[in-house]
Amino acid sequence: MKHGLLRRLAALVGAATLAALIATPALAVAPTPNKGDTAWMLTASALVLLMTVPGLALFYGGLVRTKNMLSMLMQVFFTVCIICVIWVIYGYSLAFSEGGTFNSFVGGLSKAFLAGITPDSTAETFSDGVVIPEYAYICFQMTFAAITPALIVGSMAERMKFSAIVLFIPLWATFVYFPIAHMVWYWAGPSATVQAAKSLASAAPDAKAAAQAAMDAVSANAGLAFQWGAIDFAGGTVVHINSGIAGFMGALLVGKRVGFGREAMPPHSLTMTLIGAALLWVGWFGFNAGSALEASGTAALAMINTFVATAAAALAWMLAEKFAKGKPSLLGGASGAVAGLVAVTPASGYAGPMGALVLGIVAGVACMFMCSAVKNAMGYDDALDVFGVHCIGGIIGAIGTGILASPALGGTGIFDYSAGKVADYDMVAQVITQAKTVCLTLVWSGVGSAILFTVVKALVGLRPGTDQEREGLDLVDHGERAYNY
Amino acid sequence: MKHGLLRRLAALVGAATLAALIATPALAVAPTPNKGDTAWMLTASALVLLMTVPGLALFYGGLVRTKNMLSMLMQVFFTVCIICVIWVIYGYSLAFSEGGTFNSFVGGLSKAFLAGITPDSTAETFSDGVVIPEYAYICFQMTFAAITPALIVGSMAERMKFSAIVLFIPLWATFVYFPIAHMVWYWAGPSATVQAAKSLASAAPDAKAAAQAAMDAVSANAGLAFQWGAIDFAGGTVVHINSGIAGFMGALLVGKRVGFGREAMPPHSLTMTLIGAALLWVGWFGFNAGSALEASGTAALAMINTFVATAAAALAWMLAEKFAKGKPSLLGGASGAVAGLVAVTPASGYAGPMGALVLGIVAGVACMFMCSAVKNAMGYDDALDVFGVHCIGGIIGAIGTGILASPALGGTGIFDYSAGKVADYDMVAQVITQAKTVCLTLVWSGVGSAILFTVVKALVGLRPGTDQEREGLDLVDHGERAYNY
Amino acid sequence: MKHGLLRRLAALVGAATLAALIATPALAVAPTPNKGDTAWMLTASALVLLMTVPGLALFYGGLVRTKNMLSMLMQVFFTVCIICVIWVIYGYSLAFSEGGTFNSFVGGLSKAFLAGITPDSTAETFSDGVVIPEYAYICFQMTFAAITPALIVGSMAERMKFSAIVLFIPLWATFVYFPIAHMVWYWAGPSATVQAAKSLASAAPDAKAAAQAAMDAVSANAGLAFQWGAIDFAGGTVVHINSGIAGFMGALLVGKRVGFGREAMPPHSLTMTLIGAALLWVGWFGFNAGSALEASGTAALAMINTFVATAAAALAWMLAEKFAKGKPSLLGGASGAVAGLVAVTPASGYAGPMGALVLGIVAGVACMFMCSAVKNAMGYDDALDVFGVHCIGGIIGAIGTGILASPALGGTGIFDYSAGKVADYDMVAQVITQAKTVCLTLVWSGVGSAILFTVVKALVGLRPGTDQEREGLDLVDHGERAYNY
Amino acid sequence: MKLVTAIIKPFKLEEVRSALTDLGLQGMTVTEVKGYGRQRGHTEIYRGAEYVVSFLPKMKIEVVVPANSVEKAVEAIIRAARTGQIGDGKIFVSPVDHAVRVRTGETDESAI
Amino acid sequence: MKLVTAIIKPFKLEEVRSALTDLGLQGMTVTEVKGYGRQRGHTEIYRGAEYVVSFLPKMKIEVVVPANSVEKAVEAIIRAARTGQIGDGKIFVSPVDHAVRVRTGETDESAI
Amino acid sequence: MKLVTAIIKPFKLEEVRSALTDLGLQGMTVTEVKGYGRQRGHTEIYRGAEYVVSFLPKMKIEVVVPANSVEKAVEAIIRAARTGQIGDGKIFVSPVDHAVRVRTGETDESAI
Ligand SMILES: Nc1ncnc2c1ncn2[C@@H]1O[C@H](COP(=O)(O)OP(=O)(O)O)[C@@H](O)[C@H]1O
Ligand SMILES: Nc1ncnc2c1ncn2[C@@H]1O[C@H](COP(=O)(O)OP(=O)(O)O)[C@@H](O)[C@H]1O
Ligand SMILES: Nc1ncnc2c1ncn2[C@@H]1O[C@H](COP(=O)(O)OP(=O)(O)O)[C@@H](O)[C@H]1O
Repeated sequence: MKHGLLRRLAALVGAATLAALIATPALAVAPTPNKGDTAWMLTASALVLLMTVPGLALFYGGLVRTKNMLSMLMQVFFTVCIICVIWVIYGYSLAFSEGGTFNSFVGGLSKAFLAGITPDSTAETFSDGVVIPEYAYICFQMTFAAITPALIVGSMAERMKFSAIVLFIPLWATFVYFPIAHMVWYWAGPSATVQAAKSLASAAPDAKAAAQAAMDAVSANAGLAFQWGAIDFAGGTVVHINSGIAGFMGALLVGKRVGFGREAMPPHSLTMTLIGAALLWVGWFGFNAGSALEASGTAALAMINTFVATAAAALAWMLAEKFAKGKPSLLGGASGAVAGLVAVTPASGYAGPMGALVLGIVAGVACMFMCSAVKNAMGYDDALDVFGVHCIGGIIGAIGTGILASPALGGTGIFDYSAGKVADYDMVAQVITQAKTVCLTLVWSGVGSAILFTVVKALVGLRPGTDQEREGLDLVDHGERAYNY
Repeated sequence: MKHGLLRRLAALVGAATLAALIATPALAVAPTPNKGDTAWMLTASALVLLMTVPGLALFYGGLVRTKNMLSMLMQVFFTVCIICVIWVIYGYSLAFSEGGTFNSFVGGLSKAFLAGITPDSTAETFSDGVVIPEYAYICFQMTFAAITPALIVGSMAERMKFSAIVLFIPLWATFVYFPIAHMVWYWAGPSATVQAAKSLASAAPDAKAAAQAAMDAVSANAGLAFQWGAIDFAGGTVVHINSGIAGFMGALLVGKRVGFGREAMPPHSLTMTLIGAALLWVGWFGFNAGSALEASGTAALAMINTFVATAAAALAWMLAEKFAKGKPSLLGGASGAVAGLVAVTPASGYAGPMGALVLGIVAGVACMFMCSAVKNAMGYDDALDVFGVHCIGGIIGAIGTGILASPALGGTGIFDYSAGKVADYDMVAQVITQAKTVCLTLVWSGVGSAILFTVVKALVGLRPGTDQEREGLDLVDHGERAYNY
Repeated sequence: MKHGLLRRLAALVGAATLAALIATPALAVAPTPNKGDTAWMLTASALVLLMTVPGLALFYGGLVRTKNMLSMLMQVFFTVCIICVIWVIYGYSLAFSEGGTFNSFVGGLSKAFLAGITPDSTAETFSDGVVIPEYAYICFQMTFAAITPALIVGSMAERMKFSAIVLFIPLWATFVYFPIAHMVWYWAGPSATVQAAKSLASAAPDAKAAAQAAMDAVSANAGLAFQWGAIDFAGGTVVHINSGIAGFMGALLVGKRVGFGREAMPPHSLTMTLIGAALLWVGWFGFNAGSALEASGTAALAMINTFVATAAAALAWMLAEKFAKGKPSLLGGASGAVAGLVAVTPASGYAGPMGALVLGIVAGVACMFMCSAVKNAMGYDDALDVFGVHCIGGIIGAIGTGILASPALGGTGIFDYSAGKVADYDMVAQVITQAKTVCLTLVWSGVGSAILFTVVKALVGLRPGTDQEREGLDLVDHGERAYNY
Repeated sequence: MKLVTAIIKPFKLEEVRSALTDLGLQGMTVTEVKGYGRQRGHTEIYRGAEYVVSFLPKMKIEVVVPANSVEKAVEAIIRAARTGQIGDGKIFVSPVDHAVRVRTGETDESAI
Repeated sequence: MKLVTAIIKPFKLEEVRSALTDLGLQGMTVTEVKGYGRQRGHTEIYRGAEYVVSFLPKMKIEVVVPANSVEKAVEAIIRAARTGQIGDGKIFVSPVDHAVRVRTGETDESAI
Repeated sequence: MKLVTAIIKPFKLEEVRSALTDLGLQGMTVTEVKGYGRQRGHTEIYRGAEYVVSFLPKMKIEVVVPANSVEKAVEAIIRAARTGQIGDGKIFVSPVDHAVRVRTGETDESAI
């Protein structure tokens, strides 16, 4: 549950004293993890890996031609592996530690090599006094860092050299993902916030200024978008818009596939694509409900929203297809499901189930329109529709979250730690904040990705030769074939 | 854990007072969920989705011919999506809310659109004072509502139009599944039951009649079969007999596939079928052990039974095949596993592991006999043996549960809430109750399904043309192909 | 968490008294399971089944030729089924009950047929006073017993008769797996150990001798390798070395495949192999993190190590391949991942993440070298490299655990129950103990397997005829084909 | 000797095979092929992309027969393979100079 | 009548098909084949095992044409299928005695 | 020029290919086919359904050779493909009028 009410803290702090005091009974004792939370977070991490390999690998792999199947699997698999390694070396630290001067944009290196972390270390959740083992938190966030760049490779499918992927992925994670994750999700945590608010409220008149300064320091110890007050429950912005716009840049800079628009390029195995889509759905429960960081009612809310929005979006896409083209297709259903999953991601812990239903329907229809009409009109070759599904779906979700989080629409509103209760909801302000964060991500990731693709092109080139592309990346890049029936 | 001892409550209530008092220490405070339970229920829900997509979709899909693979996947996937949506709109309410006049048969609409439910709402488990977040309960039950109609489509595989499926599934869920689920599983819950029993026990002589009336009201606030005392731990009746007989009706009313009995129709990919069967097994732990609604010893019992019965049934089917046909087959093993899973479903929280072993062996051999000898003799075209495996396996399980729940056979017996302990076990009475419930389900679902198929036939027709059927439903219904190698 | 400090207990026992007393506040009350632990262990058991079917079945199946795909799936599936059955009949008892005279080598039959176990029975974890439902423990250990023999069949893939498998697997489980599991993992448990240590510490001078004898009895109530002090967190020795050497014997005794070295035998579906590898990874979290038996920080440590070592080994194998052969391959990546998983298995709860990183790199390179250069030089036909990956990877892991468990290298050290704290770490001694245990396993399993293969050969023969082998085991053994596209 | 090549609808294979064996023709070789002709194909749609698939699955049966059996064989195939609908296929007859049975080295008519 | 058999690179199929239909040739039959020739294959490596794969994927197009259309057909195929690089393939022309349309029983030139 | 068509057991492909290249025949085209003949098939059982599968996997090798190489080629194939067991396959020789190499336009013997 990510939220951003810190800037309103000072105003509310007086009234909040009592509530805060009740909520923090025993300040002296370090909290220990509840094993139910730990069990759920371990499970959630495993589920997110399942989403990526085999989930995403198959979803993507099924959509390419046989001769590139293996390269698709390899690109996703490689991405997961390299990210796991750099995550423990410096990624976690860049994303989730205090970053000093650049703290608004990126973390520091104090936790590089996971320095100082033991099985007894804990990480705070979104409830004051509730913690989970830090290793569990690192694992969970690692899987997010792994799937995000893996999403990108779908845009350049069937034509980007493996060596270019090998170079691009760690660069992108370093310069785009870790900063964006820090900007949107990093904050000082509930306990520091509640503490500072309490001190301020109970400060003697002559200590007010000092307490206020401490409060401000805590509020400022957060990523840029978090300070703005952006909310992104499970990564609509950080994961989907971020990867979607990067993929779009990749598709433009790498160029179209040989034969694009002239030769038929049907998916070689929609069976694999369906398996992948289903595993994405199953794993996404870890992604969304796990983002509660607790085995709580909020996690259950995220889960039901993930069921409902996905189903609604799949049905919406199929129905739209039925009207537009005469037949509902499995690929449509699977694509709709993913669009729904993407859109509900930022909203999953904030919207109510009926809100999720509406969100799913909108995402299903809009993404279907993007991936057929708009894409065909514009003529770019985003091979697996990373832009149309993840970027567009992510934007719908990010903005939609600002709307549907409203308690008036069945949402949960945003919790105000200083008041110890849900704050009044200002929908217009929140939607504007959401839009600002969307723009920040589009610009940072769009520009950053374009630069990185250009660098990689200069260093090793992006594409194989035409003959090699015709032969297929499986043989050319990896010397093996996906199938020898 | 479903049980039906309410009618015996009054008699036992005197002796039970003390136990009940001890078991309910703090009546004033609303219970909060244990996070371990919540963690397990979230996991279990994800597992049941895994069972269905991709599990069941692949198990079925592998068994059809290539040209119908995609239609099979689509029918299962569509079923899951449409049910998720109608479940939150009115399905949950029809199945699990108080139904007023028709409460014996179906619930009401008080929880339509999940009205009034928040992340803090809780649902009772089978232990007094133990609750889980209601959203978690809704998710878990949603997955049951989704897989049950999805099971049916296997019977009419390769020849039923998608438009007919689109119409049939929501109708069937509404008129057959929700009522049956209500009849077998709906009850007032442990806390009301224990409360009423306590009031009755401690009532002053002049208040006895009123207390008795209250007790009777609680007992009557349950579905028909629940009032009878039927036990069905995880849905042998509600899920398997229910869908199995519906599938049988479908196979009869839709008619045989073109070429049935003349052309070879071998499974196009037993690899997919095995993947599906394995995922069914894995996911079924969520289904069975999740039905305990707690992360308890009973859940662990359900899990071990699910291991043992499945393994035993797979071995039994293979062995029977070895004797009958000379070779044990993978399809036999996989079919046996599913038969074992089906049979152990109602018994999983009641039987002991040795009981589960026996149950598995019986189910493996009996279902093998049904799917080869009997089916061939009768000549109906139940394409994927939904009747032979799910209906027959379900009946074996339902009756077997009445036998194996007996503590004398290593079972758990049935818990008596008023006495606060396991009741004396009357095997003959219980088997009769089980048989009654089987008959109720066979009639309700058999007749209901026949009517619904007839209605759908009248509205849109059930089958494509012969040429279209030959070309395959993938191209005809969905305009795409499962494989383009 | 398995460990072996019992022999040092007596010396330390004086200083330990206070700590032990604090750690055991309420001796009189039988501990009840924490539901968070139960939730995690249920999940972990499901994950380990997922590893085996479909995980391992697909990993192996993808590597054989089409005509043997189904036989591969069947052999793994059969193994799981038969082990589940014999595990509840006598396997659990042989592995995890007190064995009387032969207790150093194997357990007894007191728990045959799971006698006396109910949903309320508990099993101790590695923390004094922390228990889980015994059924959950039995399920978890059952899945280990199932996957271990299933690993072996890869060595003799494509040429061993199904009837020989049917005979060999239960024999091997009985005479090799159950004893080795007992030798390495069976012990009296934390509570008895702590109790005895406390009694000894507080014994009056005249009672010292008796208390010491009691302490010695507790220490001696453990398997041979456990008494030596070997540590094997999740089964590097018990599972991987054990099955790896058995597979090696099988490959030698069954002989080479017809056409080996002359005909091309490329994997028929690396897609399936990748799915399998990914599910192995996902499921392995249950395997390793589940071996903590609690939802604890140690479980989270095991999980992060399982992420890191696997990723590092996959990258290492690919990189080594890139240098040795010019191209990094998907099969290389997948093989490396499995090698990393194998190597980190014994170390997962002892090493730190940086230790796991190094361990993964070493395993990736070393196993790659074994499976190409060494195997080709020696010319044996270990069809799916069970020896090269599991035995070699397991040995690297077992020895590496002795090194990396050292707190000086970021490891956890070994907990000393009598002192109630982590003991001083003697790396040389520990490595020697690890090496002894490796040798014990190599000899017991190597010799035992050779004998059993010989017995099976005498009884039913190991191989089909040459023509049958050419036709493929699918048709010959099972009368069906994996694919009918 | 002649080679009779028939391109037929896949689901007619079994009937054609038994029609030929009824004639005493004991061997044949079958290939899965794709045919293009008057019979129209279908359109496949994958997200934004539509493909007109003009090649349809067919079975090619090749059977080498003594010259005097050609007529019978052709007639048998026609009878078994005809549905009367477009796309039923073609039969081509072409010359074969020699035939040899690999196993025995027998040649020509005794080889087939 | 003649049977024109062309073995071409797979991605040239669509171009060859339209070149032939432009000539008014309304039918053809296509088979996926593997070709061995001057064009060299590749090496596949699976763990310890290396395989030299010398057979490359090709498409075989078979079209029966009236004798007087052979030349045009051959030229059209060459034009459409040529990339100028090794492995472009071959065209073989061979005699056909008869042709029959299964659906109607029409024979020879009216059958194709 | 002649077309030599050999239908052989699949696992003999590699041996036949090297026997032919040893003769200096540098090209050939291979198709996976199903054969029906004296060699009996097998029965497959799927739950209640039994299917007799009478078609067995075979490889068809097509090689166009100069007329004077036919005999050598046939002998080489026989030598390489024979196992002496039923189902070893057949070799058919048929006439070819022309051959063209797509890449260069070379014709006839210089094209093959
Ligand atoms: N000239 C030809 N050469 C080779 N094959 C042909 C030719 N014409 C048709 N065919 C084959 O015959 C099949 C059926 O032809 P089509 O024109 O569709 O129907 P019909 O046989 O009823 O006239 C085609 O799919 C193709 O495989
Ligand atoms: N003598 C032949 N008989 C049959 N097919 C041949 C023959 N020679 C070549 N081919 C086929 O033609 C294809 C192309 O031949 P190749 O020698 O590689 O290149 P090119 O056609 O440019 O000379 C081969 O892959 C093979 O399928
Ligand atoms: N008359 C025929 N025309 C075409 N192919 C044939 C003919 N007879 C046999 N074949 C092919 O030759 C293969 C081997 O024939 P079969 O009778 O089984 O054994 P054998 O070659 O030892 O006599 C068959 O599977 C079939 O593909």
